[in-house]
Amino acid sequence: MIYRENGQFKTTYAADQQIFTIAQDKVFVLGVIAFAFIGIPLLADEYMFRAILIPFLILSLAALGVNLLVGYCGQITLGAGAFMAIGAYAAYNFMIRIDGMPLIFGLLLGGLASAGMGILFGIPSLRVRGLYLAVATLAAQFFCDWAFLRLGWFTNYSSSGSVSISNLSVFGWGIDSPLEKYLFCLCFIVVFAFVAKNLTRASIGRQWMAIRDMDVAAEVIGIRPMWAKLSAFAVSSFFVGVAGALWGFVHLGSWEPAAFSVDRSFQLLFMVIIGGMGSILGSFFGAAFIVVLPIFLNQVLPALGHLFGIEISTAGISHAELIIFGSLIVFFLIVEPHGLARLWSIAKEKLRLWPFPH
Amino acid sequence: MGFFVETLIGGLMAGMLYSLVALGFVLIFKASGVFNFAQGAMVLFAALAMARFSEWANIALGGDNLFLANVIAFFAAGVVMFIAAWAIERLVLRNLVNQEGATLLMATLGIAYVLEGIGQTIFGSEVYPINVGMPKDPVIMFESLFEGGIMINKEDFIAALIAAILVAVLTIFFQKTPVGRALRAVADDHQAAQSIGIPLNRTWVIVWFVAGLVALVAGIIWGSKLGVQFSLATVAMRALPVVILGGLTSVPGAIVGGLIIGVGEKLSEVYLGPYVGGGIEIWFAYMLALVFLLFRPQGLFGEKIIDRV
Amino acid sequence: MSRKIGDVILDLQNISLRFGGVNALTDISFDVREHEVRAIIGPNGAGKSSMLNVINGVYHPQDGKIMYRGKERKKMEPHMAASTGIARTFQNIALFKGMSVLDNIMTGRNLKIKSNLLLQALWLGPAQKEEIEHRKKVEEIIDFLEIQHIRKTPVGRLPYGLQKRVDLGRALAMEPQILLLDEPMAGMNVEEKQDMCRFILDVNDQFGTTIVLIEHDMGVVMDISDRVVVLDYGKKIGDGVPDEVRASPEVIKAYLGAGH
Amino acid sequence: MPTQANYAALDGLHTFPRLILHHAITRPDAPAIREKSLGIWQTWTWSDVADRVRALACGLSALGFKRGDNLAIIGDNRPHLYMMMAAAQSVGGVPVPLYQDAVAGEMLFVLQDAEVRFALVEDQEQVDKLLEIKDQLPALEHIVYDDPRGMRHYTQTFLHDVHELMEMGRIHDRNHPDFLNGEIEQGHFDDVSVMLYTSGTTGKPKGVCQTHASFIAAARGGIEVDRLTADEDILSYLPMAWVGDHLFSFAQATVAGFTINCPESGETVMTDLREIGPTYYFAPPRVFEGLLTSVMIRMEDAGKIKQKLFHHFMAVAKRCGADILDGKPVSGADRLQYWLGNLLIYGPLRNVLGMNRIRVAYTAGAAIGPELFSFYRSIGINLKQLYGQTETCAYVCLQPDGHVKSDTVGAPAPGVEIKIADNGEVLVKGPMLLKGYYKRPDATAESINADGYFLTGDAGFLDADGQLKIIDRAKDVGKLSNGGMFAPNYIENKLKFFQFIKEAVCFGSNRDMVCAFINIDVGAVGNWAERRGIAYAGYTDLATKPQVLELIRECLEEVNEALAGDVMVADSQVHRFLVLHKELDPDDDELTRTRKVRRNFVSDKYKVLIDALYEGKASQFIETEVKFEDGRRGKVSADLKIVDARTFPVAGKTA
Repeated sequence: MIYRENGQFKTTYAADQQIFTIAQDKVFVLGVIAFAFIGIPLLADEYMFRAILIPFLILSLAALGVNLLVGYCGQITLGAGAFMAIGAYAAYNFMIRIDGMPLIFGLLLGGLASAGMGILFGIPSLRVRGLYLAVATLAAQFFCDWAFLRLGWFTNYSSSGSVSISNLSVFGWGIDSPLEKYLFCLCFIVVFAFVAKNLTRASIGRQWMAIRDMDVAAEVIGIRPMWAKLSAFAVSSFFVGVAGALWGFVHLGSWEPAAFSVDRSFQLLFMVIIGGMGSILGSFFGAAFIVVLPIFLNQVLPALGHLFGIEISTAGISHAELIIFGSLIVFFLIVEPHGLARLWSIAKEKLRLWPFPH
Repeated sequence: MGFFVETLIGGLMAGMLYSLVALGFVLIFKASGVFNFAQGAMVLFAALAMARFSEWANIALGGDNLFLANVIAFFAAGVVMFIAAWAIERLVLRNLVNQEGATLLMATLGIAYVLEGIGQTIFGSEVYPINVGMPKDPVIMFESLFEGGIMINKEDFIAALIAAILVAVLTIFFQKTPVGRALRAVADDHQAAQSIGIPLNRTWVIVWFVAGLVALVAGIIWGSKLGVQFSLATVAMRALPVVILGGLTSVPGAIVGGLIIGVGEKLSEVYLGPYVGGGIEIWFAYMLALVFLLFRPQGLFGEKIIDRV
Repeated sequence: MSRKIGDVILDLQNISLRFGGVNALTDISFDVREHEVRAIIGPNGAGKSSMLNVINGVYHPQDGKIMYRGKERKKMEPHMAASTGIARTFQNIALFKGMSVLDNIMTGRNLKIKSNLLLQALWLGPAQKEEIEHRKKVEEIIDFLEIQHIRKTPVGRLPYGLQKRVDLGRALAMEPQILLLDEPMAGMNVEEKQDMCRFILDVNDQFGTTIVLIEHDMGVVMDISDRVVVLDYGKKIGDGVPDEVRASPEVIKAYLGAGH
Repeated sequence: MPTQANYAALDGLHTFPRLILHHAITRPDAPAIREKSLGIWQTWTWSDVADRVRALACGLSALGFKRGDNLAIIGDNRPHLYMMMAAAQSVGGVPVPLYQDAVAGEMLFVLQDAEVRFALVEDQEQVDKLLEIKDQLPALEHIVYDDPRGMRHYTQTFLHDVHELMEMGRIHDRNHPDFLNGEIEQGHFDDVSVMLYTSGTTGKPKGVCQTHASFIAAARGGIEVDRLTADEDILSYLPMAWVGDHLFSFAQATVAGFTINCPESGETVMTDLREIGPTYYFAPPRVFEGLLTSVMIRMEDAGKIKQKLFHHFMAVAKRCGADILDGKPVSGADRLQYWLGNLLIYGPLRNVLGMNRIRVAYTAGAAIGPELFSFYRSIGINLKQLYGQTETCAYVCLQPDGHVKSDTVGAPAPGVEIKIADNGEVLVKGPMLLKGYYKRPDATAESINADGYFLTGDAGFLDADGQLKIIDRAKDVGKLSNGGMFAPNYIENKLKFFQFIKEAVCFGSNRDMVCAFINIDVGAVGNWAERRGIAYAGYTDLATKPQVLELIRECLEEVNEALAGDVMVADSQVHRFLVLHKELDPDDDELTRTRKVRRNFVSDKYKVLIDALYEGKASQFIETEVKFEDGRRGKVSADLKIVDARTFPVAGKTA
């Protein structure tokens, strides 16, 4: 309905291969970004930043990473949490052991470390497929849980086992207030989102998808499975690692291995599935859904209880949350196995064809 | 030496329990191609049901006939597991036929959450004892062989025994009974099975029910050992490497895998743990499975995957 | 025809391939000359596909050796075969379902894309320039195969005949020296078959590509191929120009036996 | 790149080659031609075009192409084909575009008649056609092809790749730098610029010779009327041999300097149309009709709400859309509604049809139904009609913005004089007239009368505000006994625009009034009847229902009212009619196979009915033998009511 595509013809390949080939899309996305940078800071309050926006941004980044691996390269992982942990702890160590290490480098180095481990734990993918691989990745999860709990070196032998990082700053600009934290994360996510988009529309992305869709054929046309898979693991882990570092540094401030438990891994996978495999946008939808839902339930359930005059205990609420969350996931998988992103693209197609139904 | 054998046997005992849980996985994977992450939740669910039913039954019976109470509770819990199986088939599986593995796996995670939620809402979320009158006292054996003999926990021993029996029963069930054959047929090829008139939906209910019973047994044993509590749900995580090791589709695989993992864990914990700060058994099991995978991607007894061009 | 057939480019000597106990191929030898259209025919289950899989390294024969351009080819993986200029299509189409026709064919250029991950990640000049160069090539192929109208359609939505064309396009994108075609006309209607024949001949003619193709139905093959190898139950029972082969009693027997 | 210097000598822009050079100098980088090829719209700027035209022209001369030679152009709309026209003109030759879908046999006559020495063809397919008839074409010396695909094994030396030709040209140009300028300078506005063959409905096709002057005049006129700029985009998808395409895609494009866009292939025209979104567009009525039907069909499957929305706003558009387009006063409420509709329905609809950027759209070549016509105008597409023939560069009448009617073909275009002969034939005079028919002075003499008017062969008249109405082929027009003009097809067409009326046959030649046979459209009338709960058994039954007769009478009276509006045809109002008891049917020889009514046959066969009509009877029994699909014969009989339709006083005469 909003689309007016007449006259938007392409006279060069460069124009035909840009990210948004339709002017209306470009405008829309730029609008959203602008709003995120200008509008939201004016509207959101502290709670919004802490409880929703910052977690949403960081987890979107992580989900993006997972999606590159699961959605684009077709390699299931249940160890994403571990790579967040690696990112966080690696960055932590870079920061405390190398003084004067700039924050951004610290975070990126964390990501690189995670990427390295990603390659290591990706090796099984060369031999095993699907569910077997899923379980193999759990190995990474449990190993890291253990390592960061038991091997003192990583936590700089902190007595409590929890580590913390304080007074972050970039170029002498302190990142303390939620707003600053939010903007900091936003910059990261925007950049990384475009990087992800570029990768997926470039040769490497096609290699990943080829491996995902039909690995034998891919190999026959000269794609090296090892390179394709391991690069996917590396890039994915890098994204996830950076997200982990942000999670620890910016969102939590001080954390323990529990912050990156296997539940986190599942959570990230949920985001990808519900958001939509093989869709950049989907990662954001998924993250939003998973972040907002519990908060929403927390607000709504007691209210509902009051309505029917039932006093719901906090335990009761958490159980109810489990039930509702679980059933919602199942519901989603049933009605739209391709995730929210698919719904979105269907809607978009409809708009382009409006007023025609097809 | 004695100590080694002791740990070894301890490992075997623990392994048997892993096998029990692993068995649940294998059953369901065989028949419905679903990698059932909810197995742990089912164990918890079943155990909770068992514990509370026997508690209530006991009160109802005036507390003088624990055995009867347990029997009643067992059947009650069985019924509950059947309902669960039926509901799962009805509400979930039926609607997810022919989806890829990842999707189904997610679904079972969803189911897991629901089961945990419901279980704790109905049966409460504290720690509950299960007392099926397992002897707690250890026995000393083979004094003649090793000085000091070997201390074996009777409970473990019986548990292992039960597990062994269950495995035997299931194996027979699968090989001999028509239902079992039907299940195998379904596992091999849904369409084909349907075309020769095997009702998919019913088979699935049955299989999930059986898996439920297995979970119940596992739940009872673990419960009576450690008490029924939320952490039971995580036992699934412990059993995963077993399945991988044994091969997703093989019952004997689950057993052997269980034993290997059990033993591996105990030995590593005892002989390796101290040097690295302990607590390594979880990941060790996984590493074991992982390393193993690299050499035999389809697991010990799993069918080989050949890709045609 | 302007093209002239060159000398032997690929020489298979005493190839034997076994799966477990089963003998898929037994002591098969034949050669392929540059620029020729070489057909491997035989009833279903004669081992044709296995032969192809041996040539491009999907299967590794237990015995026999493969001489490629005069050098013996040791155990090699499919992607190495690809990098030495061997491309192929598949009997039951193996396209990348999640991708558009354009992207599917673009994957064929993969070996020729040099820019590194970082450049691609940032879509920097060189990476983009490369993308565009290859896009040009791919568009030429699309034009060649007359599939402009489905350029951006996801392959999953295409009818069988067109998918086969895209499959061929993907192989062509590799600019191969040897092109292996696995039953290129299987399951096509007469018109589609004619088109496919035309394309195959055009490829062979315009790009001088050596073509090795498999078919179980003799008719088509005899018209378009220079030399034919006949397999039956994993053994070679005939080899020569179409007319010889057609005349050979053994071949006739095999085909009558197989109910052709 | 041509520079000011080497063409300073060229004064005046009265030939196409000079115009091209003019653009190449004044706006070298403006896009002249686009073609969807290899996935993107490849673009040739005016200087590119000038270069290539130069190369082609020199190439032709290098091959021995002489002033006055004819050069056949056969193929789809391709850039090189258009450039070749200008190239031929540059060296004083005459391009002769042919219909690319014709088979070799059909091309033979034209190629022989025009004695073509050179041909530029699109691809192998066309080459093969020419080779097939080559030995019957002694004159044909060289064939140039645009697309080398599949040509590599053609060894004939008279075949040339177009790029090879251009290469020859460039060399030739280097050796004789001022050759081409000289040639172009010799070019005179009165030279023949193109030869278009009329698809001879009667006898063999005739080659219509048009000069630079006439086509440039025609182009200028059109540009002036519609204020066309150099920024227009047009989609060139109609046959190059058709005068319309030559006017729009060659003459006007070259004069105004706007961009022509060549689609990728036949099956991608619709998508290419959507991408380009032309600002200036032509399509024959059937195309518009096809589009409309597809729109309606696709809307059928839309959801309830969407349908409601659609129909509501369509109603709004019907009410005020056209007026808004014509800048007539419209109530604020309607304007608001229309604005909303434009947002929700019309805009998106135009977008999907690829007509969102259209400033001017034309249709011609056949009568277009008022419904159809007003639909497009109502959703904001400035669709207009024009009138003209090959002999007049398709340029006689244009509908000026703001004065658009569905039943006229517009006012005389700038520089065109129109005269109506006593027999009602339309005569035209102006700069756009043909120079003559190729090698057919006789035909030329017939078609242009003593005072230099061209006889169009169409009967028509100028209505109250000076717009031309074409009513019929002149030869079909008769007279009523009172001398009034009687144009059966005109009335019948008007009647057939009603969905309820399938066929109509009017009588009136040398009679005192006009009467009509009607065939109802079973589908439409059937629906209508069902909605009113009128039960019926088959055509005959339905045709005799009083309610149906009533319905048809209303249609007729509407037509009568319209007719009364024009003095010329006012007397042709239908006084009495009857609805035939059977459908006119080719199997019964009542229609031709192309479903044209065989007037005389019908009037003989149903003499009784005609008599009844004119004797003023109230009803008449009739029985007719019919052939059924399965070949059986049977009889249909009915007692047909004869209905009197109200007639109206002629607008002029009353008061």
